Amino acid sequence: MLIFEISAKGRRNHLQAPRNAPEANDIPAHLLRHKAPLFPEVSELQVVRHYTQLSRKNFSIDTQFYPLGSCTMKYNPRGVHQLASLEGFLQHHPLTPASHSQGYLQSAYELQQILSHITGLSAVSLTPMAGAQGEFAGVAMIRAYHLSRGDTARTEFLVPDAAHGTNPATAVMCGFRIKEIPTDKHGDVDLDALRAAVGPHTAGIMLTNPSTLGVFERRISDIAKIIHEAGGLLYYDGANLNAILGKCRPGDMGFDVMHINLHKTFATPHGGGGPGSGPVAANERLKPFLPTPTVGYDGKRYRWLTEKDCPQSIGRLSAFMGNAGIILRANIYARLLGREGLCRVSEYATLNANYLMARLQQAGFTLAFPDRRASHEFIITFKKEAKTLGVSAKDIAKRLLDYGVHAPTTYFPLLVPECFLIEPTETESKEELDNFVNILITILQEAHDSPDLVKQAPHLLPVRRLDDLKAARELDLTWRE
Amino acid sequence: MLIFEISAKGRRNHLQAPRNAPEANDIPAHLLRHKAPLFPEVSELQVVRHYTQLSRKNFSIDTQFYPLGSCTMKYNPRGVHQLASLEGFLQHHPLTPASHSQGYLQSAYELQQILSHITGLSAVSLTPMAGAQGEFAGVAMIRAYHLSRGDTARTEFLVPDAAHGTNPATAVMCGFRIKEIPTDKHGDVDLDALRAAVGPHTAGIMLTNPSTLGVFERRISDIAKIIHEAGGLLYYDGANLNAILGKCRPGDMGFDVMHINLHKTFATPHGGGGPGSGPVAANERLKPFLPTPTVGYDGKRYRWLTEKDCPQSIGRLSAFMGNAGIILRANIYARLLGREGLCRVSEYATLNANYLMARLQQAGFTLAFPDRRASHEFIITFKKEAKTLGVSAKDIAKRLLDYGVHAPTTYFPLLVPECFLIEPTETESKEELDNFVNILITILQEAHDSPDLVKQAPHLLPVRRLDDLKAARELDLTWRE
Amino acid sequence: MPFIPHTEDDVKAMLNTIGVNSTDDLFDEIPSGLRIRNLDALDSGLNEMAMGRDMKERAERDGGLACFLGAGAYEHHIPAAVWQITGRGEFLTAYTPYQAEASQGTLQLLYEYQTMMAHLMGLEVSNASLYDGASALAEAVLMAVRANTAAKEPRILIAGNLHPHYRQTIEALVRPQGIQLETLPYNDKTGCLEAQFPKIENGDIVAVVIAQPNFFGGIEEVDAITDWAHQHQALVIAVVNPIAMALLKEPGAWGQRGADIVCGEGQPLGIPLASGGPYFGFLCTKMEYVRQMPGRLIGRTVDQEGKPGFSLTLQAREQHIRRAKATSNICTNQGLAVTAATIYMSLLGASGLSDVAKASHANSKALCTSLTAIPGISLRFNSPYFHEFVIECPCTADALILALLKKNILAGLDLSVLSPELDHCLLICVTETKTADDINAYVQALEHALQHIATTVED
Amino acid sequence: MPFIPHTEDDVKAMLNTIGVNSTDDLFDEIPSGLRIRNLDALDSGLNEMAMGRDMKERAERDGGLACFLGAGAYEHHIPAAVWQITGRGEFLTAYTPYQAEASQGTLQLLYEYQTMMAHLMGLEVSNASLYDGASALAEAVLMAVRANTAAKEPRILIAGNLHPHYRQTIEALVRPQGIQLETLPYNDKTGCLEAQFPKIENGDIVAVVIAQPNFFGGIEEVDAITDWAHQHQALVIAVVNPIAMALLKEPGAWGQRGADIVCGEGQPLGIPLASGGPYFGFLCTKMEYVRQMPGRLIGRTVDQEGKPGFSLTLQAREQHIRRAKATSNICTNQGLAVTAATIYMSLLGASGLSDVAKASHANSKALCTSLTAIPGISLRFNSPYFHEFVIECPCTADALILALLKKNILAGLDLSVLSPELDHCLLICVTETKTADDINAYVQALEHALQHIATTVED
Ligand SMILES: Cc1ncc(COP(=O)(O)O)c(C=O)c1O
Ligand SMILES: Cc1ncc(COP(=O)(O)O)c(C=O)c1O
Repeated sequence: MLIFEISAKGRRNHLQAPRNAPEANDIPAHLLRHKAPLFPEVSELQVVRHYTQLSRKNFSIDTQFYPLGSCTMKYNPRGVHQLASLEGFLQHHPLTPASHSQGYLQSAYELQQILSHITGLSAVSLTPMAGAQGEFAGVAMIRAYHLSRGDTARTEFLVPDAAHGTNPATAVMCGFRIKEIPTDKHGDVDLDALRAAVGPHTAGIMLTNPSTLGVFERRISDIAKIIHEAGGLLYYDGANLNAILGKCRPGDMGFDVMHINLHKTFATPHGGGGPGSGPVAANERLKPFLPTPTVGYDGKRYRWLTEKDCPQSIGRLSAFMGNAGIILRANIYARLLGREGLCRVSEYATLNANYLMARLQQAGFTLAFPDRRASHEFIITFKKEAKTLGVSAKDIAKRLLDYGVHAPTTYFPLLVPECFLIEPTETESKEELDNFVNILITILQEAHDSPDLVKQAPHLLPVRRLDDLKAARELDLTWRE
Repeated sequence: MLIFEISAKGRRNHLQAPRNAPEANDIPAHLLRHKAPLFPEVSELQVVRHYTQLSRKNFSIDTQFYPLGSCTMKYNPRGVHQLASLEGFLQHHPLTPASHSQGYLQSAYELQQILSHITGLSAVSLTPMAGAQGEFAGVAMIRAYHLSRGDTARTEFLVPDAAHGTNPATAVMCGFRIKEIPTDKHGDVDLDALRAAVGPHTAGIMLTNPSTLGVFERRISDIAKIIHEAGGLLYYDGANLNAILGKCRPGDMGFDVMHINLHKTFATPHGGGGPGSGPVAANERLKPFLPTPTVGYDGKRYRWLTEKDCPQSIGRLSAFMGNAGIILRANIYARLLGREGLCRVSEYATLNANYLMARLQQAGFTLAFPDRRASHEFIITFKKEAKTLGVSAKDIAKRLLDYGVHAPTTYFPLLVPECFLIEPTETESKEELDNFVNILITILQEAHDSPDLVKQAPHLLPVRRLDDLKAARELDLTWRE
Repeated sequence: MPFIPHTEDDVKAMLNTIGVNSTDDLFDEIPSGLRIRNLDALDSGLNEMAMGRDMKERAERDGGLACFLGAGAYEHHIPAAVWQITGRGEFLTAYTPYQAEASQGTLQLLYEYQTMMAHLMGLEVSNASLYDGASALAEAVLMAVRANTAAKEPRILIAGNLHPHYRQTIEALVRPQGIQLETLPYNDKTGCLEAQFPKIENGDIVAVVIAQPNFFGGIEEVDAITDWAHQHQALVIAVVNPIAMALLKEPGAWGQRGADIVCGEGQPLGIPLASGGPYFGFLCTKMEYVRQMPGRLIGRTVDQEGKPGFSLTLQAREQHIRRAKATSNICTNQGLAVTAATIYMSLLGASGLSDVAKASHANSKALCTSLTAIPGISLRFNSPYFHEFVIECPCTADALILALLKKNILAGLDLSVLSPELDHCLLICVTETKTADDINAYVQALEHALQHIATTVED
Repeated sequence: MPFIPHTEDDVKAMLNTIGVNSTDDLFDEIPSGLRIRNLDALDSGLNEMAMGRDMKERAERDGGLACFLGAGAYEHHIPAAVWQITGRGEFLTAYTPYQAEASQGTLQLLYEYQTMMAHLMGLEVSNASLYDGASALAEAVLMAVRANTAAKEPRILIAGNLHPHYRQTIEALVRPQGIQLETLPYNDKTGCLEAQFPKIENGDIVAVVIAQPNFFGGIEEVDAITDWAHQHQALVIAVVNPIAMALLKEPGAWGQRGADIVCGEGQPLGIPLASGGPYFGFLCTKMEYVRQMPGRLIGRTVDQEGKPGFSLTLQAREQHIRRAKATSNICTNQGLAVTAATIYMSLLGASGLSDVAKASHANSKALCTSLTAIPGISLRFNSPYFHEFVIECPCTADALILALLKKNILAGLDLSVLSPELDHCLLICVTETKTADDINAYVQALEHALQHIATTVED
């Protein structure tokens, strides 16, 4: 039932509205609204009950194992949430003078320092609001860098075919043409193709390492050399940073600029779609171009640095200063873990992924890269099952839901057919992983014994499989009376 | 799965424990513990997931219609919960000097005043921790009153057979013998029997009005007269106060003392079993005997009144001053509603009950008291269905769960066979009531068409019907390795 | 209308169905002489926003003190997860789990609570909570009277160093049933019970009530007392701090046979101080006494398909079944606080709880050492203690408390509440929440206050 | 280990299954020259208790001001239910609803949000959120460029009284694609757009961007501007405050044909100020442009049994399907803030929202009237305004802000940020959260400050 369907004309919830609000007689009538918007008219209990019940139709980290590859669905600490929600932080207006913002500014500054250290890059701007905006910032900085040197010929960006969709989309938003670089059969970038692709038009390359294929790009230093020698710069998509915290650093690999997904590596909750936060980190060369504002510290007081302080900045990416609440959360998370805890993240995330990979391989599942180590994630493919049993990766994903675990990422990266990208994260226990293996084994058996059971899944969720075609063809995007 | 079953030896959640706690070398070894208690060893995510998942196995006001008679399961305002949970209130130690407790003391004092006004009784103590303790306080006060006058012969308490179980149990805890008073066929107290029962041994009577039969005791003034003339006092069980807020007052009816269930009438959440709060209100005669502490006000400052101020007090009922957080909540709730809102409570609670009763009667259900108005609740009986179809009130209750509504109170009061005591409360909408009627009609149809469906219910809950006999015979009260 | 969903049309339709003209008609069975028409002496309602302003001001007035006061309510760190989960609507707004199938969440949680609490106390059974520590003790006393069939008279011996409010509470709650409460004296030097026990005969005494730690924080020689009580066919009722039990010997292991009934205040296990409640009382016992227990008990059983499930059990002990013959009148208990405590104990684990106890104790040692180094300040009792101790000061404790309040420090409890002779005595508690800086601040504030008081006296 | 559940035995067993000796071996594909061994430049971790102390101190440093500052972020009363429900784990810790069947909660909520937002704006379609108001405007501009096939060149006319940060944001976000941004001037007396529009030819301009209210709180003559733009085949992009839309004419009703794209900052709808985020940007449009929309869209459909359900739709617009050809690179959006806003709108209802707008407006009138009665203070712009206005002072706005901060009042925004000539101008916002006392306190503090400044200048 929709909230509109439990609405009744004339029902009013006076407790939440101001009393006796006078009419706005001073505003000319032709500027006023004449018809109230169609909002539900519901009591507070109805609202609470409706949305509480709705929430129960979601899978979430707090209720399920959620091994969604590339998304780093780890435990979102409740303590972090509570402390970032302290009244003093919530009521703080973004344009409050710095004298009355030292608490927040200090937290932001510390996070800049932590991220700089973790990434091996010298400066950080926290303002991008998600990974994709961080990518935009980084690529726009590369663009600004070339232009600042009068180098206007660099109109192409290289993107491996395994890249996340945001990568090519971002480069296009920054005005670049895309050149796709193929992947070799071990999951590494095809170096010959790369060499063939670079040239005076090359503005740069966007790369994830470990890549979205779940493997570490071993020849990253060679790639950096090829790009740099061609006059291009390297952008690092930091969505997979969870894999390498304290093990190696993008700055050392030769990357010039990168973003970090705080809503992945730094355990901030994903909120059913967001918010995230995608701080961008740069080396000395690109530092002048960082988006504003950033936070400076003179040893005594923290303050905002804006366009005046950073004249070469690519500018401002949002009205205020990014998703401040997420930045606070990341600060708290990082300082709770500290240096030891941050190193443990990648260690146990990698342990979990490799263990799960080994167990699945032993159970007869097909790995996409059986000769490689898993990073914090890895890929299995149901190509064989799709062919022999007519059961697709999607079917198996849906059936997993019936067993109360969220499906891994399916059909991404696009180069591996019928694939699952599986990322268990460090916060899941061995028992949880073993349980997942057992479920997958059961489903595989079902796929043999009663394939329809799998193909018709899910059976136990609030809805059966949805008609996406109808959704797109007969667009129903808002409820009308 | 029990939390103990996801435990693993040696798992530690260091984030919540103090670091580097030194051994307590100064305490002699023979006074120390030698074996750690069997607690689960689980990660924070495991705890969060386990208890989040567990919570989802409950019905609750926030998720379901919950017409549990005598329990007043109405909306528990989220705003009240939030404001009572303000840091300043939570960190306030109960023994803090009054100078630093004015916020809480003022709130308690105000509530005393509000309750006094609503009940028509002159003084209030908030200390009882639930209805039953309020009953204890009231009956103990009556006892103290008689003793203070040297009247030691009053060893009997009268309790109508319709009374809640806490009433007789309380009177016994206060050292009285119980005389049960029967109910006449209209649901009123049998006055002849009452007259026959009173005498010089009568300490008092415990009465609920409206009674647990869902009807208003019309001859309450006669009853008061009979008791008072016999030298007894009247105790009012305020569990049903929701029915009469702003319509009539126990003090005016002739009651000398009463308790109020804040967790019912004042919308404080019931928490899966508590906490509640059962303030006791008394007239001038019994006021000196109120339990301590109470809150006094000299026009400038609030302060605790203790034994010193109230030498005749029955004393202290708990270590501190009652369920302070519930008292705060009741204060906030009462002041949100104000005089208008409090009157509306009984009005709409009664409207809902009478509407539901009328609809069910029209749909062919059997009312226990068809000639009476419903108070805020009413009784239907499935005596007929039990006989003709072999389907009991319990079966129907369980089947209701399958339809996603909580069952009404079953088999209480004990005098009406196969009964439902139904209390919709004022915060439920007409739509919700209509839905409930439709479900009951459906179930009645099922009881005719396929009685086993009903008798085997519930079918759609986390467990099927439980074996209570086994639970009692093969006691399993704690998990052992 | 706040919280009321009815539209005017609804009301009309509903009155129509009922067959009356107005809601007022629905109250026509109330004799007209008793009807009132309004509650106009009360204020009008506020909206949530205005109420928020008002309550925030009140909360601020009450907050902001560094708490060194214990005396039965203890400030400990509460993990954020505890109340975020406890506050979920499904826990918060459910009733007592009478409909077991629709309450498996609460029921399983309570079963887990019973398990942890029983293990913490070293006993076999725990109930699902009573109101608070003091009233739980009263119930324990009544239970002992029912359980100890060997006793001739309902006489109870109570440690003289029990929390005075606990003593008052049992007086109020058990006196009407004619139970005699007598005092077991404590030693003025140690603050602990006298090593010499009074002379009693077998069957003279129903039970002995011992507090561990006692009201002064002192640790009692529980083995000896327990064995002495048992030798005289008296039951042993232990009143304990549950955090202390992570460090001190658990009641089930006291003496040869262990304490028989254990109760206490559950607040330290994840419940905020909150002006004194809601907290919860716990009650544990040996299996042989389970049928004498008051309060709810949750049992594990199976459903009709053999799947494990949980339900209220031994309900025949309770008022809603047994009425006048019930073991107690308790009905509503403190379920939500128990929910929080269960999550707290799960998050801390046994080792975490023990770390809390040890850190609290170490902090109290640190403060005690610093304070007693101040000239004029001495430790009042020479016994081992747990996280709470008594100092004797050159001035009244009250004067010190007032002075430290000015520095936003809640210094402790003025023991003159207990007896006028103790008016120079201050009961101080330190938990793991206090840092070295906090402790230093206390010491300095106290030194400063003493100087000031000395000067004032000289003047 | 914080957040890591592994026991030593687990690790051993897992390494064994993998067939390596240590977790370090798992990183052996990283070239050794790139390996680092620690992060020792960082501090050690804190536990939650210590972190709580630290963050509470920080929060206190930042809190406690009475906020009269708006300028794009507005303090409104937020019902407690909003975040108590939004904070439920199932909303808080779910990912983007890719697996529709396991995400019906979030999906249905978003569909309800789309409905409410579209109705509030008077348009047919709303997406499921963008990052914030400013970046939403940039997306709106890019969308207009794709949608307006009549325009010859990507030229956009932008109201000069748009929030300067919005202007800066679109500069940064759309400039790389060669889009030209030009300014539509505003009148220095009214603060509103000039009544005389510039001369343009059909197809010269892709879109006109109008802010309602404008940055100064002024209310624009939107009908005339809209019709003028449409006459020249330009689209109209409205940047609006959603609370204002409960009172002011909705963009879908502007002029003859209504605005084409509406965007803005969703923060006023139940999202706390919180140092600037997370907020959310909303974006609505006419059905004809839906395929040019960036961001997630939720559609209602049916499952294989015909039961209604919800899923992400028109995904072919998005980067994860269309990659380089997507309508935007946006992936993660601001779902949780939208969850809060949806609950907020449901709780307030249309009439409640309109009451919020009216009460805010009346409060701002009250303050404005009192302030402009002070000698030396005048209203800078003479136009109707909504809940925010500009005063001109005899001293710099900065001096006043500093003076009022000492009284814990956040007085407003110093407009010298916009242009040096406005350095005596203060932008002030009053919402329904302020009482008559708050307003009086502001007036008195300002009077006092002016006197003080006058004296100081005299000295
Ligand atoms: C590899 C990769 N890159 C980039 C992104 C984009 O990040 P965001 O969703 O925060 O915009 C993601 C997130 O899904 C990702 O997995
Ligand atoms: C009529 C009646 N009296 C007394 C009580 C006892 O109140 P409490 O559960 O708060 O002890 C109840 C509660 O169930 C009740 O319904």
